[in-house]
Amino acid sequence: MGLVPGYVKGLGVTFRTMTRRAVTVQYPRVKEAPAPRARGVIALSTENCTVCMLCARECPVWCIFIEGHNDWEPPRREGGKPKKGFVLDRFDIDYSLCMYCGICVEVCPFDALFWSPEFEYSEANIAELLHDKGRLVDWLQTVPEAPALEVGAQAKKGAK
Amino acid sequence: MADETLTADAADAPEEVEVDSARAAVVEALGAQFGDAIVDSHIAKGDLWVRVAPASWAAVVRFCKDVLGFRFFDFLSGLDWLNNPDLSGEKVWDLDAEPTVAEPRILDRGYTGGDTRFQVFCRLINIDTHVGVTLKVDVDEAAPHLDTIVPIFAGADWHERETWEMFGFIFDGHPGLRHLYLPGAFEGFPLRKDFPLLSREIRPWPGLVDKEPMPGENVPESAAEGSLPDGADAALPKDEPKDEPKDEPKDEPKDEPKDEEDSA
Amino acid sequence: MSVTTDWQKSAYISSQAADARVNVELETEGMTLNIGPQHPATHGTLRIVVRLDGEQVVWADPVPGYMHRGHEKLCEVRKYPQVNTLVNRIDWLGSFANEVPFILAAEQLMGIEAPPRAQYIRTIFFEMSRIANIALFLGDMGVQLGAITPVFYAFRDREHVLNLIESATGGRFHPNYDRVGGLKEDLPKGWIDEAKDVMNRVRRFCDELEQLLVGNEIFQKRTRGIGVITPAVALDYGLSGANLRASGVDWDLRRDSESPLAWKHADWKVWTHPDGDSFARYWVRLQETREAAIIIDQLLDSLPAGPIMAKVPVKIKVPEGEAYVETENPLGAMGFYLVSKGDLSPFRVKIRTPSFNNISICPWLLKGVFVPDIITILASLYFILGDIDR
Amino acid sequence: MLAVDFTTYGWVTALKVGVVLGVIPIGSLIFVYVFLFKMMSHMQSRLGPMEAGPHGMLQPVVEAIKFLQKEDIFPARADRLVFGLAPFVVIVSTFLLYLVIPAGPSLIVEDLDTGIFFALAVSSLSVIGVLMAGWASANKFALIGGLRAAGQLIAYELPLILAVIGVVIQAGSLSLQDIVYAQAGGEIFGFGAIGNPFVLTQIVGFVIFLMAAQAELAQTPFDMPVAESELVAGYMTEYSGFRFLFFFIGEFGTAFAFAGIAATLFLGGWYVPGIEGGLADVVGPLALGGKVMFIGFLIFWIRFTYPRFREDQLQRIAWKVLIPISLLNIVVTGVLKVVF
Repeated sequence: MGLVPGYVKGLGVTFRTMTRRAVTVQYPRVKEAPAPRARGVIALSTENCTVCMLCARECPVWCIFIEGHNDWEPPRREGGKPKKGFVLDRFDIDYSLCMYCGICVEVCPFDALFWSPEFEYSEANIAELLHDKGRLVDWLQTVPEAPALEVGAQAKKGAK
Repeated sequence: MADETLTADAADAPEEVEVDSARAAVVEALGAQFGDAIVDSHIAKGDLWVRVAPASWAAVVRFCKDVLGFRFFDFLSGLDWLNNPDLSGEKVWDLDAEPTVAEPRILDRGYTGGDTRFQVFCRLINIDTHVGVTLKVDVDEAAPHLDTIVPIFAGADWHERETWEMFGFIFDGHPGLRHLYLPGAFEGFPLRKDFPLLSREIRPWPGLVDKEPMPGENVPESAAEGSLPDGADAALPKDEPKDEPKDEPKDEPKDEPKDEEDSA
Repeated sequence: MSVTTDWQKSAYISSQAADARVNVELETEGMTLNIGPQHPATHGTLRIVVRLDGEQVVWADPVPGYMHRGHEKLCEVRKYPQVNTLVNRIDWLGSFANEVPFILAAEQLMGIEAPPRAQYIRTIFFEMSRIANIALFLGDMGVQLGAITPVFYAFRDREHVLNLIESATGGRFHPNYDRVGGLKEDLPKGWIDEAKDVMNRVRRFCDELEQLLVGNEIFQKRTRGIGVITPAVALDYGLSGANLRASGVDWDLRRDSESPLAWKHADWKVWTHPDGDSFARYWVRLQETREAAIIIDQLLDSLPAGPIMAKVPVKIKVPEGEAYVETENPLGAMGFYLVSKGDLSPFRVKIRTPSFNNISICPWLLKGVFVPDIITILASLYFILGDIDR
Repeated sequence: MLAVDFTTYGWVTALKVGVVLGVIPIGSLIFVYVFLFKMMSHMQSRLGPMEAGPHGMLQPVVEAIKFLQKEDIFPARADRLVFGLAPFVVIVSTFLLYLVIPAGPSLIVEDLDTGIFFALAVSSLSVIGVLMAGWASANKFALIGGLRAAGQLIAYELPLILAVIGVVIQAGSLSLQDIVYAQAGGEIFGFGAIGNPFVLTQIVGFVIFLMAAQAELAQTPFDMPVAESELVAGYMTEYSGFRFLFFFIGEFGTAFAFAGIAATLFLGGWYVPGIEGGLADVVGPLALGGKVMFIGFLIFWIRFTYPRFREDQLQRIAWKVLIPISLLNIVVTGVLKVVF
C-alpha cells in the first residue's frame, strides 16, 4: 500500500466505516446491562447495620448521615435479660455529594452496605438525591451475585 | 530507618554500600567541590537527599547540572514542618470547651532536616545514569529569601511562582513572581500548616459520636443538668477523654449509642 | 521515517527570526487575544493570553488556575485510602495510572511489597489507562486540525477499554482499585479473553488512524516542523513522556527506573523520534499505544496465580520518612513526594504532574507562530487541566 | 373581469422563479439531511439523528424551526445595519445561481447566452456578505474569520473560472443549455453512444473545479474562515436565530448550486443518452438530481476526511498550483480543439 497516496487511504477508511454497522445504542429503547461489579448505587441491609458510624467517618466527602438510639431488645432465650441494643433511626446517603469511591462499602465491618449497578435514579430536583433509609433498602433487590473470580485468583476469606 | 544525620564522609550503613555507589559518588563530588556548603546528605532505599547551605543554593544547582550531568529538571517545591493543627475538622464540637491552641511544636525534619520551620526542595535527574537527587535548603521564617534557579533551569519559572504563592518564599532574581493559581487579591499562603481548611471548619463532622442514656435506665447525672434540646444539636460528650485531637478520636466505646446532630 | 533533522534547525531558526522580524516591520497596532478559558482547543479551562501582530504571535502567556482544587492541601487532611480517591482525579483520563505512584510511595515507606499477581494486574491496568488516555488524544489532534472523523473512532474504541476497566474495578473513570499492599479485588471470570479481543480492536484502531491522519499529506504539512523543541530545551523545562521522546531523548521510566511493577517481564520497545515537532509527538504516541497493547497481551499470557493482597493492617499508618516514586504516566512522568510523620494521614504530598512542565514551555514555544499553529502545538503537547492545576 | 393571459413572458418567468424558490430550500434540506446528518454519522460509525420522523427524515425541518424560534441577538458594539444585512447579501448570490441551471430541454428559468459567465460572476458576491459579517460583529474571532474568508474566496475565484474556460472552449458556447447539447451530441473518436460528457476530456478541469468549489463553500480542507478549533465559528460566531439560518441555507444552497453547475458542465447535465423531446423534460430533473447527489457525495466525503490547510498553505496552493495548471489545461484544450 506504499504507493497509494495518503489522502486516498484516508478516503478508503471513511468509506469502509460508512459501509459497516454503526455502534450507537439508542438508549431509551435499547438498554445495555452494566457490568455486575459496576458501582451504581449503594444498598443498605438494616439487619446487619450496628450503627458503628465507621462508614460515616471514613467517607471522604462526608455524605453519609446516621442517627440511632439505644433500646432494649427482647432477650434471645426466653427468660433471659433484655439485651442492650441500638436501633437505626436515620441512614441517609446524599448522592449529590457521593463520588462512588466505595470506601464505605469496604470499611463496613458487618457487610451492611452493598454495591448495585443500578444507575437510573437521576432527579430533577437535587434535594431528592438524598436517599433515605427506605430507598437504600429498596436497592437491595438490585444487588447482583458477586461474579466468580478469574482462574488463578485466590478467593479472599470473607469475599464481599 | 537509617539514622537521620549522615555526614558526607561517614561510612554508609553496610547494607546500602554496594547498592548506591553511584549516589555515594555524587555526594563525594559535591562534598569535594563545596566542602561545608553541603551540610548533610542521606541515602535510603535507592534515593539521595542532599541539604545545601542557603548561600550556595544556585551554585550547587549549576554544578549539578553542568558537571554532574543532572540535566533533567523534575520539580521544585516547599515544606512547612510546623505540627499539623487539627485541620481535618474531625473533632467533636465541644461548644463550651475552650479552643485547644495548637502548641507550636516544630517536628523533627525528616531526612537531612535542618532546624528552621521552612525548607525548599528541588529534584534533578541524570538521564544517562537514572540517578535522581533531591536538593534541600533551609529557609528561615523571618526573611524567607532564596535566590532563583531560573537562569539555570528555565522550567523552574512556574515552580518558583507556585512555591512563592503557596508558601511565601521570595525568590530573588525571578523574572516575574506573580500568582499562578490563586486570584490576584488572595492573601495568606495556603500550603502553610497554619492556614485553615475552611470547607471543614464550617460543617460539623457527620461521623460524630456522643453518649445518650439508655431509655428507662436511671437517668445518668449527665442528662440531669439541662435536657438535651430534642437530642438533635447539642452533642456534649462528657466523659470524652480530651486527647490529642489529631489522632483517631473515638473508637473505644464500640457499642456506645450514637447520636449526632444532623446538619444536612 | 527518513526524516533529516534539518526540519528541526530550520523551524527553530525561523521561529527566532520571526521574533526579530515582527517588531522591525511596519508599526501595526497588535491585538491581544484571549484563547480560553472556555475554548474548544484547550482540554479544560486553560486561558492563554496571546498578543498578535496580524496572524503571528508576538507574546503568549498561559494562565492556569481555573481548576485549582488544592490537592496537596486536601491530601494532608485525608487518610490513606481517602487520598487514593482524591489522587485519581488529577489526570482523569488515565486515572488508574495516578493511583499507582502514590501507593508505591506508601508501600516503599512501609516496606511492603504487593504479591506478583497484583503487580502484573497493576501493570495491565496501567497500560490500559494509557490506551484510554492517549486514544482520546490521537482522535482529538485530528479535530484540532479540522478532521472531524478520527475523534469518533477514538471514542468508539476507547469505550471498550473503559468497559473492561469497569467490569473489573467497578468504576469507568475513577476505578479506585489500587490499595496499599495490593488490589481491592481480583479479576472477574472471563476477563482475560475479553481483554485479548479488545486489544485486537485497539490495534485496528491504531492502523485506521495511521491511514487516516499520519499518512495524510495535509496532516503532515500542518504538523511537520511546527513547534520544534530541541532536546536541551526539553530537558531544561522538564518535559517528560512522549514530548521528550519525540525530541530524541531516549528516557522511559518504565524501563529506566527499577519500579516493582511488571514491565521487566514483557519485552517492548521505547519509541523516539529525532525531529521534536508536532508530527513527531503524534507519531511517538501512536506507536506507544500499539506498544501498550503488546505489553498487555504478553502480561495477560504470563499472569501468575496467587493472592491479590499482601498482609496489611486495616488502619494504614505509614512509618515516619520521605519517599519519592515517579512512574511513566500516559501524559509523562508523574511523581509523588510523600512525607509521613507516622500517623493516619500523610504529612505533606508534593504531586509532580507532567502537564505542569509540558505547558510551562509555551511562552518560549509559541513565540513567532501563526494562530492556527497555536492550536496545533497545544494539541500536540497534550495536557489535561487537572494535571496542570492540581 | 380582466382576462389574465398566463402565457405572457412575465407570468411564465414568475412561475419559473416560484418553482426555483421552492426547489432551493428543499434541495438544501435534502443535501443537509443526506450528507451532513446521515452520511457523516455513518462515516463516523454512528446513526445520526433518528428521533425526528422515520429514520430522522424531518430533522432538517425541525432544525430550521429551531433556528426560527431562537432570539436574533445583536452584539452590543456591532454595527447594526451592516450586521443585519450581511446574511441577505450571502443569500442573494445563492439564489441567483439557480437561474441558469437547466434541468431539462425547456426547464430553465432564463437560458442566458452567457449563462456560465453570469453564474461565476454572481457566486463572487458572497465575499462581500462574509466580509460585512466578519467586520460588523465586533468580535475578534469573527474579524479574523472574515479577513481569512475574503483572502480565500478571492484566491479561489480564479481557478474556478479558468477551470470552466476549458469546458467552454470545447462546447463552443457560454450558455449552459448549449453546453449540455454539446455534450449530448459530441462523440469521442467516433464513439458517440453516451455522448461526450466533458469529465472524460476535461478531467483536469473537473478536479480543479471541485477543489475551487470546496474552497468557495469554505469547507474542509479549506475551511479556515470557519475553523471551529481556533475561531469558534469564524464570521458566523455572533449570529443566532434566523440570520444564522440564512448563513446555513446559504452554505448548503451554494453547495447544491455548485454541484448542479459541476454536473451540468462535466457530467452532461440533464441529458440521458437515448431520451429526446418531451420525455427529457420528465427524466431530465431526475438525471440532474442523480448527478448532483454524486458530486455532493464527493464534496462532503472530502469534507469529513481531511484536516484543514493553514492560511498560507491554502494561498500557495491556489496561486502557485491551481492557476498554472488550469492555464495549461486551457492551452491544451485550445490546441486539441483546433487539431480535431
